[in-house]
Amino acid sequence: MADAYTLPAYDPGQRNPYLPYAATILEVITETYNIKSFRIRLDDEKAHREFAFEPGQVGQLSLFGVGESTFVINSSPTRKEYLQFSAMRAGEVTTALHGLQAGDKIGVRAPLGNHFPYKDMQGKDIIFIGGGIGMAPLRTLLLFMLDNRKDYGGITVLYGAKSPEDLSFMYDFKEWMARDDIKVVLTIDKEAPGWEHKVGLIPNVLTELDPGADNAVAVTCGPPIMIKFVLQALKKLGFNDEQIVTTLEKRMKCGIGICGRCNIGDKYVCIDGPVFTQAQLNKMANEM
Amino acid sequence: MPELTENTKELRIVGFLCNWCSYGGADTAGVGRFIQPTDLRIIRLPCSGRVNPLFIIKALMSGADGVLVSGCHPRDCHYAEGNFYARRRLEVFKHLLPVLGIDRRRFEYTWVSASEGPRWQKVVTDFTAQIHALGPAKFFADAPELDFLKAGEGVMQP
Amino acid sequence: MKIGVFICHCGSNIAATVDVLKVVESAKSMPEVVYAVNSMYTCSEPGQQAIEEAIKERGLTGVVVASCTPRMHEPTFRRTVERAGLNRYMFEMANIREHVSWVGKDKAANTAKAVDLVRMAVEKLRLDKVLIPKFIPATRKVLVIGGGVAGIQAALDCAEGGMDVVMVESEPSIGGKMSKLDKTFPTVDCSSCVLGPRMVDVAQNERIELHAYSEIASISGYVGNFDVTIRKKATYVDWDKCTGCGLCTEKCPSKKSYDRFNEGMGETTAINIPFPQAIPKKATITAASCRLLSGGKCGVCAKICTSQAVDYTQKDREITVKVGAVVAATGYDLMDWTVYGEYGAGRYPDVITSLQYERLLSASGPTGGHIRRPSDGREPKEVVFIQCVGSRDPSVGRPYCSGFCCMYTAKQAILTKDHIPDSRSYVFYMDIRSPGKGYDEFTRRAQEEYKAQYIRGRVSTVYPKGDKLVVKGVDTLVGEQVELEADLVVLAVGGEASQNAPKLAEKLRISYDGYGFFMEGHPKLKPVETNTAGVYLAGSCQGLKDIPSSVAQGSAAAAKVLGLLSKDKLESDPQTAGVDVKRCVGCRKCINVCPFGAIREVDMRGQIKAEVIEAVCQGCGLCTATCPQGAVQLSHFTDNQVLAEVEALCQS
Amino acid sequence: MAIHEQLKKIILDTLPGVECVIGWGPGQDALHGSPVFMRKPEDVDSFMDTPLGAFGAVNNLALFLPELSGKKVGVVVKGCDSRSIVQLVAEKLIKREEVVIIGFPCEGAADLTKIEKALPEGREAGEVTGAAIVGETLKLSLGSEEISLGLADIKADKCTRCKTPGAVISDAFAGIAGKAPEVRDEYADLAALEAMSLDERFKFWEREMSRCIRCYACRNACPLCVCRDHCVAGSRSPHWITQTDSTRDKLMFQIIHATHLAGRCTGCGECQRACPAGIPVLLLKRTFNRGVAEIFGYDAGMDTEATPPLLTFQVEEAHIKEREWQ
Amino acid sequence: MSNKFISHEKLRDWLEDLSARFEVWAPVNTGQDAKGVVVYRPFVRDGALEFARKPVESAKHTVFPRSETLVNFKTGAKDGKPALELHVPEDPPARAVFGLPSCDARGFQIFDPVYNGSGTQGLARDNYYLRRRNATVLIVKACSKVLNTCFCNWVGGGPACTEGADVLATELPDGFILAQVTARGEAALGSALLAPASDSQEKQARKLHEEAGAALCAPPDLSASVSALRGKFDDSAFWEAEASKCLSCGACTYLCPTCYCFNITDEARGVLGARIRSWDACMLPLFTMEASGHNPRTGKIQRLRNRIGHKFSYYPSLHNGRIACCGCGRCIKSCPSSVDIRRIVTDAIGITGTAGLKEQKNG
Repeated sequence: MADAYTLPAYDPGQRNPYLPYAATILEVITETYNIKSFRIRLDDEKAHREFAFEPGQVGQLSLFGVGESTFVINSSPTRKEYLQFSAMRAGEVTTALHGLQAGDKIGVRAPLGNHFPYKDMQGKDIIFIGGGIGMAPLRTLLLFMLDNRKDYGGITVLYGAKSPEDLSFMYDFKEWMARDDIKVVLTIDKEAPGWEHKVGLIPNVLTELDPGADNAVAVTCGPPIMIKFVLQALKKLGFNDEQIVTTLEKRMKCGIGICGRCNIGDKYVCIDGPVFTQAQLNKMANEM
Repeated sequence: MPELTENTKELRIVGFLCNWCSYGGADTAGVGRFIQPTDLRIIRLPCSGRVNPLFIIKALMSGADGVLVSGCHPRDCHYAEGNFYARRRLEVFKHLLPVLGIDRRRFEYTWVSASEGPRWQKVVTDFTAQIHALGPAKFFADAPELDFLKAGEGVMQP
Repeated sequence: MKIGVFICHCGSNIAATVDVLKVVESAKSMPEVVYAVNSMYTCSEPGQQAIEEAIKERGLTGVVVASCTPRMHEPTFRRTVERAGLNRYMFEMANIREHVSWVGKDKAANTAKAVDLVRMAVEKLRLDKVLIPKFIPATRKVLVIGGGVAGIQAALDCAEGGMDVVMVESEPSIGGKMSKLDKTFPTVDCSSCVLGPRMVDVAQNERIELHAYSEIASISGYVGNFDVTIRKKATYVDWDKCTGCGLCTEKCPSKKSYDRFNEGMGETTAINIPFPQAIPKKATITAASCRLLSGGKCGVCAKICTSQAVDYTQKDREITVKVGAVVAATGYDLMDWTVYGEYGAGRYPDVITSLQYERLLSASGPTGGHIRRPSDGREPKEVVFIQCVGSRDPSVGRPYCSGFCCMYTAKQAILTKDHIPDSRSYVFYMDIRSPGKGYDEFTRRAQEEYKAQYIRGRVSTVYPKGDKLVVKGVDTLVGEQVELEADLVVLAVGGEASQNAPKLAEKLRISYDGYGFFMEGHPKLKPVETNTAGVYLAGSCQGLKDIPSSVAQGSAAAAKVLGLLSKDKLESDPQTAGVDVKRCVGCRKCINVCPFGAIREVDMRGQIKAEVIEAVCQGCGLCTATCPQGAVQLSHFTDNQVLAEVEALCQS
Repeated sequence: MAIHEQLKKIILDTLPGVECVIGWGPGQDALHGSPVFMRKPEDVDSFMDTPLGAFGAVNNLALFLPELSGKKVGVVVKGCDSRSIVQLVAEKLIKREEVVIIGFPCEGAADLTKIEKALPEGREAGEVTGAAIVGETLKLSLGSEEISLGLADIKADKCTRCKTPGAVISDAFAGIAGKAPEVRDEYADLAALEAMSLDERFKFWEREMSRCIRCYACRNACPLCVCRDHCVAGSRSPHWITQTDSTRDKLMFQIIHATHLAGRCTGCGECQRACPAGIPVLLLKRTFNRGVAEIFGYDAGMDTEATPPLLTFQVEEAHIKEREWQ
Repeated sequence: MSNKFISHEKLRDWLEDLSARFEVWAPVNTGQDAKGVVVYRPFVRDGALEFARKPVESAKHTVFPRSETLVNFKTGAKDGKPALELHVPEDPPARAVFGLPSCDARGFQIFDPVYNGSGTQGLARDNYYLRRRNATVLIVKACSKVLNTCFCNWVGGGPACTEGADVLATELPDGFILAQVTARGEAALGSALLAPASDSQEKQARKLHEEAGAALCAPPDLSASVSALRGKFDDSAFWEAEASKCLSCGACTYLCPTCYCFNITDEARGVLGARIRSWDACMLPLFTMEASGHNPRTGKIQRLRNRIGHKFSYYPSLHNGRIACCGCGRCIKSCPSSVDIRRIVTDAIGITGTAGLKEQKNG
């Protein structure tokens, strides 16, 4: 037959990308009134040991009977005892997730998506700028860098939220602030009793910090309005769009570039992202 | 009052009762030991006005053989007006059943007050007899769309 | 969720006809159930302790108890789970006693039914949400609408309880119908002597702010937080300056004004004070009769007033007050008696209403307490009373009994004899309705002691004959035609709902019945509440009643207000409806049907959204059944919960 | 002047005061009209410029009004379309003052399924290459073939029972409104279904609904389905229907749709027209329309002041025999 | 290998014969009369097969079901502790689809690279699709006539195009001539009921193919669509004009042979449940609605832009210029508002495409 078309083959041996790993929740950490972190371990010990991911990759957490939702794996690939995900209560899945306790079963499909270009960042100064739940994706990269500290230059972490009650990962920050090889700045929007750190909006504090743009990369994640002003501030500080890395959130279902809903023009956030440089984003369709 | 024979196979009858009158009436019937057929199970709602007529068809299409709604007598609604709205909605909804091919006697609505234990007994007994006379409903009973419930037939995964 | 299920034996009440252990076994395979156990008496001390321990030891996050009716022990078990640290709303009951073990004989069937009910409760519980009651601040002030005896009583009792009161009365003086009465039954004591001091108390009480000659323009808000706009009608007299000396009323040249207080039995001046005991005792100008205000020349009253209180330029004005509760005590109207053409009502001057007769009897009335016929001023000797004029008469749309006419007719017959010893009274009646303390004795006294002649039957016609009126009727007891020649005919006109009642009800968002009487919350158990939180009823606006009943309701309404506002903040039952604003399209259907006005329209960034006022929501769920897209959901009775219950029943 | 020329003049006069005027223009072929949004005077040229003219003005343009609320728009309406507007106004879903309603004496609109049915066996409407109305016939070309159909035979059923050929309300009217025809809706379509046994009726729906592809064109074509973007068809809270390809759930959605329209539906039939699978979904709505007419004597879309009967009540209901059972 | 022939009289015998090895699907009139709606249904001997009128729906669901179970699960407790079991449904039976038009078969070729994990370099292949795709034989029926909404020739197809077909069937007055196209087609043709086709039958078939092709207007050049639509992305006036009349329903996408988007939802009753994949549509607002309430494609304008953009710009830019449309015209034919994808694309490119049939006279 003269037909040149080859039908893609069906390989039953390949792992089914829709089948979650069964996992058990080890610990639930209440971060804020609407954010909880979940530390989970795959039930299949071998699968857990062999589970490999890169900082910035995401996973789909499953609540059977409710559905799936996408979260960044915010533990570090260098620390393997558990996978950590943090969820802000918003929709059906996150609400159900917030009802879970240690010992409960959960499904996880991971790793999905691309990751932070951590190799390209080697030898550079890194400034992390996180707002609210946006600290989660930064956390994984930061933990990874701290475990490979010598590969990177100066590390500055700027993290802010509305009020002290809205700050997550305070257990980490306590530890990080005690270190002398990174600089940590916390800020809140308005004065609060007992607050010993900065007060002010993140973009303003960033401008005040004035991290040098030379040989530096800014990694930022947070609510859209914060990102908008952080980008302006970074531009003023001399960062070009190649030096700014961010990670996007979109409604996802399959997580493997098929189901069709997370596209921005011809880019799929679930496979081409979620990590993008600002330069990449500038080239993409205006449909965020 | 029609009597049901002891060995008649039970049918599935769903009752939507308002909390204040009819649920109380069913309680009163219980306190008075007014024996009733066992087919009917009661879903407690605050008011007959809470009954979305779609609950009725949902029950019938999910496998119920009969649906009964009971609320406070008109003018006695705990919430003043709920049963007035219910009356209109349920009455209109009745028209749909025969067009779908469902015998309209599979659904009735009525009023039972919290004091009317004997009346509740009669309502349940008569309605159950009415449904038994119609026999089991067959709507979508073995529809393939419920296949997704057949867990365990596929390949068990680690 | 970790669910624990507790199946109660209730001694043998349940266990005799339900296989409790089988139910326990079945419960163990239900979704999210991690613990299931039987219990001899779950509601007992050890039974409740077992629940508390299981919650703590097994980390339960939800509890199902299968036992008796939730109408009995739901509050009990909610407290139990709360003691163990659970939210009290993470609890469901399955009624396997009243609805199963007590009404079914077949143990196997009962057991299967009990399992279904437990499964249903589990499925419902899985979708329960933690609910936390909200506290809303409340204004500790009450609005009393109507200054009749019921309103006065409510206002005084509220003030006595430490509550600030705003009283609004549409007439220039408070006092209501009672102030027009001469004497009251069955004690025949002087009406104004009883009421007068209470009216003075209202005027003098520092907690009571009185707005007479005023109306409710609008009411918005909800329980604890009503915003009331009061329209103060123009009196053309600055009441702050008016001393009530009455000089103006003596000099006013326009003396042919209709005398409302005296029911038209006399005439009054354009500027007047309705009666000597009026509260407030201030003058009011009836614009239509005033020569100056109707376009002529005059100005006498302004000239004569020593305190320069007269102000012909005055306009209606509106003031706003914030209150936490409202008592409606708007009383009643006499029905339109002129529909009885056969009685000559409205055509023959000597056919009068009972209330007009009161004014003739009253020492403060137009005749100084002497009974004189309106036509010629002659003292009547033969007086015929016709009862049930506008009561118990479906032909005029008044099938109900007004309740007080039998009694006041008896009183008027007695008073007639007192005033005119050689007079004779005849009373046409249908039945004598006199239940009440000393009431029946009183009607008997009228007949036996005062020789009023009671004739059981209806009057067919009244027509004039010379200076007399011929009353034709039938005595049904003897079955004969009766024809009497009377000097005066008094019609015992029944009451009807106040003409403005429906309008006010709409402002208050309360219901009214087919006659216009306000609907109480429950005919037996909530006689002074309405279905609108924070709005109460007193007196005849809820249904016709006599003075003692009106006063009792006034006090009852006051007790309700004092109870409601005893704290600065009101706790609201969290089992209310809520709107998912992401799904609401602002179609307003829920707003239209809510019986309590608990849903309002809000503008959210240019889009209309519904919003539930939690404090007002009573949790009926009508909105949830109405919203096409399910954006309004009633907590703990959500669509998903009912659907889960349906599926739980139908799948098995 | 022909009606459509008069309409064009009215549209041109209306345009300066409005965002746009919605009317009918050409569709993909000779048989299809299509909504056209006229914003500039030159847009008006294509108004009704189709072989079928007013007879091809099938779309109910009231559909677009709620999404345009806040803007003043003009809309050309058939009598049935105007009823949708009346109903939208009565339910305060649009503001009367934001709509300029342009009516005309409608003589009925085409039903494409009837045209297809009238074609010889095996032929379909998509083969039509040309059309023209000559007197009371529609002349169709299918390639070289010519076929004539009587207009009366291919008129939509709703037109044959229409009581409001002119607009119920309008701000401008082209031509002269004829007298309301003396027709009675006998619900012959329902009667045909009701002639079947209960079992047959159920099988009928099972068979018809099995074709449903869950595209929700029925819903999105309904001028009264204003919550279509938040529809329970796709929600999980509430979770009335699953996303499975299940006939049961497909029928359930139609029942939900009909129930939500009970006492509101004006019978415009757009749901059924829009259905690509040719399912007679209007029948369910008409079941309620008939019931509502029987119980409340109410016809939706006739009075902007009316309250839909299921959003109100009477303490004593004249036509509900609630105690008939027990 | 020579072509086969099956007479109309024996067609059902052959399909029945096929049914022993395949679950056979074919177009069936499911309506109440001769002009009832034609859709694909599993073959039953007394079914109302119809080949004269084009099926209203595409054959997409024969390989990509409207809903399918991805994972069955059983939750609940074991020994007082939460437990979880997961199961994957077994392989579906082999299928043969008889009588689908060429455009429907070509549609699957749009699916293939995506479901073969093109975006993940094959790391995440969709086995649910692939196993059905490989187990399905497509017996395309060449179109003997074309409709005024057909434009397969614009996008590289034609009434008798063999792309995507395993067997090409052509209906002659007395039966079908069957030509094997792929190796997989052989499995369907191994039946004693089939006779060899005669030369004159072959000739007749070729003539029919030519005639049908000739009825279509000459195709415009769509090669500029990728850049043209990219350029129009921010032209809101353009999209508003094109989308005003759109109802934002899912008819176009669900009827489309190439629209491949889906949703994943869980359904559960008690402790049992399933994770289900069901068709979804970018024309529906909930498709991209995020939990926060934010929707990157708020209105029908953005949604229509995505549908057109995906087919004529995004997909081709990712898949060697192949347009993700097979020109079946169903989205136009069944659109309640007559939204015409041909016009939007040609408008965007700035060319005039003569839509429809050669003999057509619009307006």
